[in-house]
Parts: sequence; C-alpha cells; structure tokens
Amino acid sequence: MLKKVLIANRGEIAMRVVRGCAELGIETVAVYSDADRLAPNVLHADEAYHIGNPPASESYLCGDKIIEVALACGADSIHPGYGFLAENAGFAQAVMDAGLIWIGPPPHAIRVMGDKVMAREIVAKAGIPLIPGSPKGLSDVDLITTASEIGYPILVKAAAGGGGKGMRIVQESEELPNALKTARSESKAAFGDDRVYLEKVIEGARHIEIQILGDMQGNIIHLGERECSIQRRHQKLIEECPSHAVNEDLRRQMGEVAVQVAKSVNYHSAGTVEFLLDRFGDFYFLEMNTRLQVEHPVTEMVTGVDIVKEMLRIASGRRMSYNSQDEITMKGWAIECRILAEDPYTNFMPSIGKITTFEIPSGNGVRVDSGVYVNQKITPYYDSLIAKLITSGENRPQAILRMRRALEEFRLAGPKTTIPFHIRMMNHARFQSGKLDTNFLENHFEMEEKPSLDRIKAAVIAATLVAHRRNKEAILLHQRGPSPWRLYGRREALNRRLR
Amino acid sequence: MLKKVLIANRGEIAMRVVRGCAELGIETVAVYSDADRLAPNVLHADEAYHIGNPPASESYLCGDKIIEVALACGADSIHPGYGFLAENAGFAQAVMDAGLIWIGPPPHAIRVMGDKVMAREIVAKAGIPLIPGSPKGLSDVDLITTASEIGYPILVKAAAGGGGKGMRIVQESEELPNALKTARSESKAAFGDDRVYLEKVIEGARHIEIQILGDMQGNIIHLGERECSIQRRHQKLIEECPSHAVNEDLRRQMGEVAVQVAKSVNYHSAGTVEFLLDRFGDFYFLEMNTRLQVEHPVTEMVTGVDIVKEMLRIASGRRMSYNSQDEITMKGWAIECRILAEDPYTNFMPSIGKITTFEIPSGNGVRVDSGVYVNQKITPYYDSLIAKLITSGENRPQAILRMRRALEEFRLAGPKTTIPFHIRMMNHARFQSGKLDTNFLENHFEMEEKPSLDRIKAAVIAATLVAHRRNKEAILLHQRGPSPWRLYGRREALNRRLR
Amino acid sequence: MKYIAIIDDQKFVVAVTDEGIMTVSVDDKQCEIDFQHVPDTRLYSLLLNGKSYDLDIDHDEDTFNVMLDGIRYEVEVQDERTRRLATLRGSIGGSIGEILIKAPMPGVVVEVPVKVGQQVSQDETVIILESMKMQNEFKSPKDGLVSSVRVSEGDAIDQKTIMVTIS
Amino acid sequence: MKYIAIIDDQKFVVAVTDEGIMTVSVDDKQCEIDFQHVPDTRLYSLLLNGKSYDLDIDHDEDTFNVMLDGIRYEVEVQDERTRRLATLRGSIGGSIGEILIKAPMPGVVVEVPVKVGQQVSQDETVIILESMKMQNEFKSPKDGLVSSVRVSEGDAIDQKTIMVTIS
Repeated sequence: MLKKVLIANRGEIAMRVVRGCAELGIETVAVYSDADRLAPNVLHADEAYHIGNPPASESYLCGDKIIEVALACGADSIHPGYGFLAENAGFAQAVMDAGLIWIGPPPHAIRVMGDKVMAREIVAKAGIPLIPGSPKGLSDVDLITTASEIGYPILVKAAAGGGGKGMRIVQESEELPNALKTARSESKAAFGDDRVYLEKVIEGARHIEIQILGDMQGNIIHLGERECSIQRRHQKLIEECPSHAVNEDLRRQMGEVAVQVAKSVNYHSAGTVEFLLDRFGDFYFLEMNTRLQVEHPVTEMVTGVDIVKEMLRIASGRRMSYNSQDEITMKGWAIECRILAEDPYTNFMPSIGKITTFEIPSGNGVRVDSGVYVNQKITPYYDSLIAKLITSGENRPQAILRMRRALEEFRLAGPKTTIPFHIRMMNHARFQSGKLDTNFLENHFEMEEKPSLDRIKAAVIAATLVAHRRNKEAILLHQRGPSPWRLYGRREALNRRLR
Repeated sequence: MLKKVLIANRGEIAMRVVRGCAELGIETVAVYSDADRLAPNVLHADEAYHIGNPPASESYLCGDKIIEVALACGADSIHPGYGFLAENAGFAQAVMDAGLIWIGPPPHAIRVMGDKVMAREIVAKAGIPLIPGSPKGLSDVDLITTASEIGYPILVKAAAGGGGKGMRIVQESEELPNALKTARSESKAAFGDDRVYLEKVIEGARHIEIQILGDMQGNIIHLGERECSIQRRHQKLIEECPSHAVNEDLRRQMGEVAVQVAKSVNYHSAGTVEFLLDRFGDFYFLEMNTRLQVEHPVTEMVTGVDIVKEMLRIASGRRMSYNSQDEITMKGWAIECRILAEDPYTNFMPSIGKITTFEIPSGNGVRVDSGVYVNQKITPYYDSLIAKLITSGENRPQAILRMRRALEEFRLAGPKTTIPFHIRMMNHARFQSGKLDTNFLENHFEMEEKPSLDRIKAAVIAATLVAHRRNKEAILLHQRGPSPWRLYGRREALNRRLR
Repeated sequence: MKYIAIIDDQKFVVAVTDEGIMTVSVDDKQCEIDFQHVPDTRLYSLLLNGKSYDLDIDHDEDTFNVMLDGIRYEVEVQDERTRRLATLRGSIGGSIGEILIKAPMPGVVVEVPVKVGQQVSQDETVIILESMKMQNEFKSPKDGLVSSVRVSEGDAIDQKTIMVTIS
Repeated sequence: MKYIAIIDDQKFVVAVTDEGIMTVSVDDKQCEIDFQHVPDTRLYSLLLNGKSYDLDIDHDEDTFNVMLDGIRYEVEVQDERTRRLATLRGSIGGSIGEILIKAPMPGVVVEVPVKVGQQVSQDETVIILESMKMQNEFKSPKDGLVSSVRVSEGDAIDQKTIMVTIS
C-alpha cells in the first residue's frame, strides 16, 4: 500500500483525501499557500509545507515546486484532488518521471479526454452517440458558418475546458461574436488555451453522468449514475444519486457505454462519463472527467463504495475491492447541495469576508465535506465552494426533507451563501416531483419568495432588540455600572447560579 | 400523521427527536429547565416552554406540568426520549388519559418490563432462558442466604432499575452487606424504590441486545443485534452493530426469542431485549428496555431504518414501513462511542465546566448526535453524555479506523471527556480483534499509554511558546506598542493582505 | 422606547419598555417574548409567543442582517430621533442622482467597455471583474452618462473600490 | 529566554529567541518551527520540522493542558527565575503533609463514613458525592489521620469545596 501521500490541493477536497488516507493508515502531506496556513487540511495532515503566495499560479499550480516538496519529504505519491493540476497530463507525467506514484488515471487518458474535440473523435469511433457540433480550433469566421448549419440555440465551449469555464450559451446569431470573444478570454485565463468549439443545445435535457472505477489489472466497473441537472451558467449546484429519470434498464445501458468509453483510453482510477439525456430517453456523450469529482459523495452514500479509498488502493497497484459489476448495489437516495460563497439574492455574486459562525448540521443521514474554519477569510483567490452538504434517505422524498432540515440547521455566518437558494429548491414543487432539466433555473425558478409574517415579525423584533441594546449600551458608557441588558429575560438570576 | 409533538426531554435525544419530526414535517415543542434555555433542541424546535428549575425533579420529571404545557400549546402527542419519564408507566397512562398520544409502548408493557422481577417471571413462562437469581423484595438476611446458594461472583440489581443505577458486583460474601446498602440507597434516590434482587455473574459473557419494532396492527419485527460489551460499572461506553460474535443463524434465534418476549406483553413502538451471550453461544434474557435507546443509531446505520421516524409513524396508528422480517437487511458495520464529560485519566470522574470549543467531525460515514453548544456549561444536574459519535464502514476494521480518524478530528475543549479513552480503545489490539466481554475494561485495559516522543515534544514546545507569549505580553503591558507576537511566523505580513 | 423597523416595503412600529421586565409590542400588539444572546457569538434566541426562533444577527449602522432558518432578512431600525433626522436630511440633501458602482469583492478588472462621457442605457454592461475564477458583469442600473471611470483593465482592486460612476 | 518544561517525569530545556525570526531549541537541538494562533480561540497550529500538530491549549498559572489528537498532556512550564523561586519556596516551606480532599465538581454529599480524629488507611473511602446521577467515592491517598470534616450528609456543595482533610 502507499505510505505517504502528498495532496496537491486545498479546501474540502484536500480534507476529503486527508480523511481517506487516515482511514487507511496512510500518512499525509499538505501543501499550502499563505492564504491557507490554518486550513483544516493543513492542521489535520501529518506534515505541511508552504509553497507560495495566495494566487494559484504562484502556489497550487506550481507543479515543479510541489514535486520538489514531495521528493524532499519522502512522499511516495501525489493525489491532485480536482481542479488545479488534476487534469494536467504534463503534471501527471512529471510526477511519474520523478519516481512518484500518480493517484489518478494514465496521462494519455487525461490528454485525450482533456481535449474535448479529440475526445469526441475517439468516442465517435467507438460508435457512441454524440451531440452535433463543430471541430476544434476553427476561426471565428468558420465557427459562425458552422453555427448556422447546426442551428440555434448553440453552446460555445473551451477545447481545454471543464467546470463551466469558457462556456457560453448563444440564443441567436447576433450574439455569437461576443460570446466567442468572452469564451476565448476566459479559457485563455483559466487554461492558457483559447481554442473553442460549438455544440448544439438539446432542450429539456438532463445532465446525467456515470461514475467509473478501474484498476491497473484492466477491470472497469461503473457505480451507477448521478443527476446534475440543477446548474447555473453550467456550474452544478445540486446533484443526486440515483436519477429520477433512470431506471434499471437505462442504467445498465448508460453504464455499459460509459465503461466502453473508459476502456477506449485504457482508463484506471476514478473518472466520470457525462451524458445529456433527452426527453425521449436517448443519451449523448458530453465529455469524460478524468478525476475525482466534486459530487462523488452522493455515489458513496448510495453504493457504500468509498471512492477515495479505492483510488488510493488502485494507485498502489492493487485490484479494486470489487470483483465484478454485480457486487455494486444501490440502496436509498442521496442529494448534495453545494454551499457556495455567493449571494443568491443578487444573481449569485461572489461574496467574500470572514466566516464568523460555522456550525455544521449532523444526525442521521447527514454528511458535510468542508475545508473551512471559523475566522477564516473567504478570499477572491480560489473558487467559492465553502462546503458540500449531503443527505441520504431511503428514498428521494426522505433525502429532500432531510436536506431541508439540515440546511435550516446549518449556521454559517460571514459571507453570503447559497443556503437560502437550496432551501427554496427543496421546497419547490417541481423539484420535488423530479421534473428536472438543465434549464430548470432559467425556466422554473425565482429566488424571491414571500416569507411568512411570523418570521418577518421575529426578524423585526430581534433586530429592534439588538438596536435597543446598542442604544442602552451607548448611554451606559457614560453612566458606568452593570448593563441592564444582563437583567433581561426572566431567568438570568438562576442562570448565574450555573455559571 | 401526528401534527405537533412535545418532546419531554433534553440534550442529544431531544435534538434527535426534533430532527426526526422535522424530516416528517411534524411540528415540535421543546420544554426546558433554566439550565437549558439555549440548548440546540430549544433553538431548533418550533416552540419552546419553560418548565422549571435545573434539578430534574423540578422540571423534566414533572409529568403533570409537562402534560399541562402539551395541552395548552395544542400538541397532540408526547415523545419521552430515554431516561426521565420514558419508562414511567404512570406518566404514559396520564398522557393517554389527557387525550394525548403517547409515543412509546403500552403502559402495561412498561410496567411489567420495568419491574425486573415481574419481567423475569413473564419471560420464564414463555420458556426463555434466564440467569439464575433471587426473587424480588427479599430482606438483606434472605438475600445473603440466597447468594450463597447461587454462588459468587454475584450481581446486586435494583428491582426498578436501569442504566446501571443501583447495580453492584460482589466478588465474595463479606462485601455483600455493604453492596446491598449502597444499591438500595442509589435505587431509592434514582427511582424512589429500594427493592433489590440478585443475579449470578456469567463470566466472559458479552452483552448482546436485539432492537425490536412493533406496530399497533400486531406486527413485530427485529432489526438485528447490537453488541454493548464495553461497559464500565454497567454503563455502556461503546456499542456496535452487528456483533462480532453473532452469525446469521444465532441472529435468527436471538431475534425470534426477542420478538417472542415483545409479544408476551403485546408490545408496540421501539424497544430492546437485552441478553448475555456466554462463551458457548448460549444466551440468557437480561431485561427489556421499553423505550428508544441511547445506542439506537448504530442499528440505523446498518439497517437503513430510521427508528425515530418509525416510532412517530407507529404512534400515529399507521403500520410500520416494513411488511415482514425479510425486508430488513444489514449492510456494513457501525460503531458508537459515547463522548461523556468524564475524565478517563482519573477513573472517569465527572467533569463540569464551560464548553469552549465544539467542532464535530464529519465526512464519509461519520454521524454525530449531540445537544450541546459552545459556551454551554456542563452542569451536575444531568447525566454526563455530551455527544454520540457514530461511524460506519463496509466492515468492522473500516468502521474502527474511521472512528479513530473522527475521534482525532473532534475538537471539544472545556470539560474533560472520554475521547482519549475511545482513541485508546480503537488502537487496542484485543478490541480490534473483536474479543469482547463485559469485563473487558477490568481485565484487558489500561488508560496509561506512553505517547510518542514526537508528540510530547510538540506539546512541550507549544506550551512553552504560549507561556513565552504570556511573559512578553505582561512586559508589554508596561511598554505599550504592538505585540511582538504579531510578528511571529514567517508569513504574517502576507496574511495581513488578506484580512 | 419606540422604533420603526422597515423590511422590504413593510413598516412596523416596535415599542420596547424595560422597567423591571421587558415588554415588547408590535404595531400596538403586546408580545410575550424571551430574548437571549449566546455569549461571544452573533447568535440569539427569541421565544415569541412560545414560538422559537434561532437567529444570527449582523449589523452595520442601522441595517440589520438577520439570518433565520437559512433565510436572510434585511431590517432597517430607526428610533424616533434618528428617523426625524433622516427625514430632514432626505428633504434637504435630496438625491444628486449619481450612482457609484463599487466592487463587492476584491478582483481583477477584465474589461471596461465604457468611456467617460459615454451615454449608457439601463442594464448595459459597464465593467467586467474577475473573482473566484468567475467573470462578473456589472450593469448600469439606469439610463445615464458615465461621469467617471476609475479603474483600468488588469487592475487588481480592493473590495468597495469605486469602479465607475453614472450620473 | 530559557524555559524548563516538565511533563510527567520528563524534563526539557526549551530556549526561545525572538530577535527577528523566532527560533526554538529543545535540549540544545534547534527546531524548525512555525507556530500560529487561531484568533479568538484556544487553538494553535504548530509545524515542527514539517510535522503538523493541531493543539488546544488551556492554562492555569504555570500548568498547561495541551490537547493533541484527542490526548491530553499536562505540561508545567517554568522560566529560570520562577524556577529558582519555586526551588527556594520548596526547600523553605517544605511539605506540611496535610492533604485537602476537594470536590472536583458541584454535587450532593451522600455519605461521610469518617469522623475527625479517625485513623484512615490508604484507599479507604472518606466521602461519597453524587453528581450527574452517579455516586463517586473519594478515597484517602495515604495512611493518616482525619484532621477535619467540613461537610455533612445532604449538603449541596460547590466545586472546589474542601470536604475532608487528612494529615
């Protein structure tokens, strides 16, 4: 087995890998930028080394420096998490060239699937259905011509992209030139590559993805599907496992296709094959993500498979813990809400600031994956993910009701977060009925909601009493003596007895 | 279904019931003593009413007052949790007489099983094996005679007892008179009843209990076993589901006997039948607990059944969610550690004080049931349970390793707790091998352990630096100016940029 | 003491007296309350006619951000004196009509598609700022004239920096 | 500055200098450290030669309770000056040999099985206190004489109340 893993990441996913390693008795090494010295993954890892300034380009993206740290501290392997260097085939190769174990798929698979156009070519050869689109690297002029052939609405995507970066939806031809410009600029900034391509928009489709697990002995299985249709600007917000739209038969079909895709690049480790599923039950290959995904916990909850531990096991050269597809069974339902530092009341504007309260919900069927701490400052340097809240239950309604309970229990103050958005969604009749598609938010969702008069009154009274207290204290600054505030409430005197 | 449940309890179990109700859309009413005004169950319930002073006899044991509150606020039912009034048949009857629903078993079942001697008689009639013992209510003189017939070691137990109160183990005859005295006095204090009885000690036995679920339609099933052999002075400290000593066949046998016991008193709601399992695979009836138990979560983790929700459902008059024993399947392994305000380094002496840090572990397979908050004072009025930490995994080793990880992640400061004890247990070779019995702690466990020199040095340096800081600050109080402490560490200047 | 609390467009008159036991009335209706602060936190517990509310309250001058069951409420609280002053100030100062577009977070300016003196219409993008790996477009809240542009492409700016003004 | 840190029976000499960058040596061996305090908490992070330790530190005079990975370490820290004083005090004051048995928590006295002037042997129960629904027996730590009994059965007593003294 592996002895010491360097985790080349930060935040919740770094903490997730620390936990997985700890549960296997593997030592962990954290690397951190100046912004993350006191992050939980740094505190809970066995060792920790500083690698640079807050901007990712000066720390978490410095592959050479990270490999240097790994060699210096005697780590035998590197886990990249997601984002940063996770899908950088050059980095994966460099890790292996340095004599370290890369805890991820083969560089060749990363390279092929990372180039969305190359990926389409390989997959098409295997006879797997694709969404109509353009080849890569065309000029703006050629893309505009191709677009009119495919028809609108159309999607502009970064050839090197992922996670919604450099992606734009275009409704009509006039908007295309501007969209191309923005997409190229975002892609250039994010991936150093401004090539883009086009894809037809399939309306009313769901985003369904299949989790793959493969080992170096050539075994590849799938762990069923996840539904990630609740998205905003192609950023997933809510994910679930299984999907309301997938039955046993469709799961087998999609699973087999996904395994075929993985086999086409001799895949091993964890990975995800993404599909669009249209209203007629036909599905189209979107892309393969050659890494651990943000939403992997929902699959863990339903299958009982610990995906991170399997990745570690596989990277050490062992067979995965499952001998065949039959050993994978799904039980119950799980939902994940991404708690982001974004303000749902002002169009999901990023929100920064110090986390002043952070009390996570728990109890039956509740899991929180996070990597923040009280007093931490949410900075503009990294993505806005604060925590992932996952609930499971015997069926979908139970998981939803439990999620609502857990969201209301979550006490997170400081930056504005997406918690109110998620509460609104859990109460949304159409969401509850499972009628999802990737345009759900645009077509069926409004953030505004009239709160109950009871709650408004409670908020009004509480705010007034805090104001009243402040007034009193201001007066008392001159008068001295004990604050009359201490005398409020009926039971202060008794409470004092207990102090 | 029920509309509004009053929860006649405090702490983690009150919070557990609040959560169960919230997940079924049922409103909740908290009652609180002066010590608990800011407890999570009070804050998270829909309504909350004050019922008295901190001592339980002036609040949580005041059945009349609690029924009055329930009627006044329009609750339709009362959940008693465990302890306090949970096994008080008179209270259960009074609740029903007031026109409210009692979320628990029939008063008759509580009465019979609550009298340990009557329970033994009923169960013996059904042909279920019993541990040799004395009848109830004998005088000290008669008990001393009976004891010599049964043979030592022998157990003195309170006729009205439960939870280890009024229970004493006696190794030889000279100790018996004193033990009888203490047991009678504890039992009198706890239950207002000083009758005791004797029971032969079965050496090397395990404590195995079967979770029962029954509805008012007469269906009774079991949810498999729990092993609770890790006890100290008959207080359970660690519980697991399933048991290392129970195979499919034994589970079926014990399950059938337990169902038979439950049927003998026309049981419904959740309950537990406790057995001793000796080294030869023979088991003996101990007692039946006619309530939800502290350790119910481990069964929930392994069977997927939400026991609290089932209790609510059954109390409303519906059938339970399971039509037959076959629908109950066990998957994986779960362990619970009771985090108590007791100091394992000084013989588990209760520890009080303000909770200054309370950050619970989370992540895959970790559940925390607690009812405390930062700044809460642990008082001497109630039991010492701060939180229950539950982990699950695909098998026992995984659950143990995950527990160790979660225990190390738990940040709980203020009162001393049993966390160090549990860490020691998770690292204990004999515990890991599953060779448990109810005398494990006496025979195989030492709290002292030599910590690694690395950790000792870290503790020494950290303590010295805090002392150094304090010295510096004392000097600076005279000198004014910024604390040089702020200049420590290499990256303060950069960190400032981020503030 | 009398306070005016405003939430969205609703206005409430809250009267607080605290001789002996504190009493509170809202729009002249007496409430039974028990209000407690969790020491060293921003957390409060309000029992209002028996109902239990768990609140996180942050404030900035007279604006209170109240989080309750995961939902945020913005409450403006004025006592009679500050209210009179505010009304006075409002009627004297009036609105100059200049709008400041400030950065809600630190970030890097990606593009400034407008120039000083340019006419812009409502919802026209006036600046694009990158933060947390996302590009955010800031739009003019009204038809108007760009009266100043205070940042340039590539600038790394702090929170609350005024980027553009519209008059 | 030089400190003596004592843990169980082990003694360490810790030297701290903080001109410019802080350096620490233990028993003359230089350590590479980075020590940080999480603001407003009792939590600290120590990176010691690359190893990461997450600590919760509470102190009472010169005794530091350090929680590390769930285990508690009791460290006594003395600087050279206080150490000299302590040695001095120790040699002058000596041990009177009286032991105070204090209540570690509030509770109710259930039984006092000893009387003033009574001879007790080591591990003999001198008091039974009930707290948190449990009865706790307090035993004499040595053979001796009960020099005072300061509580009676049924007394509700506070934490740190002296219950019995043994000389």
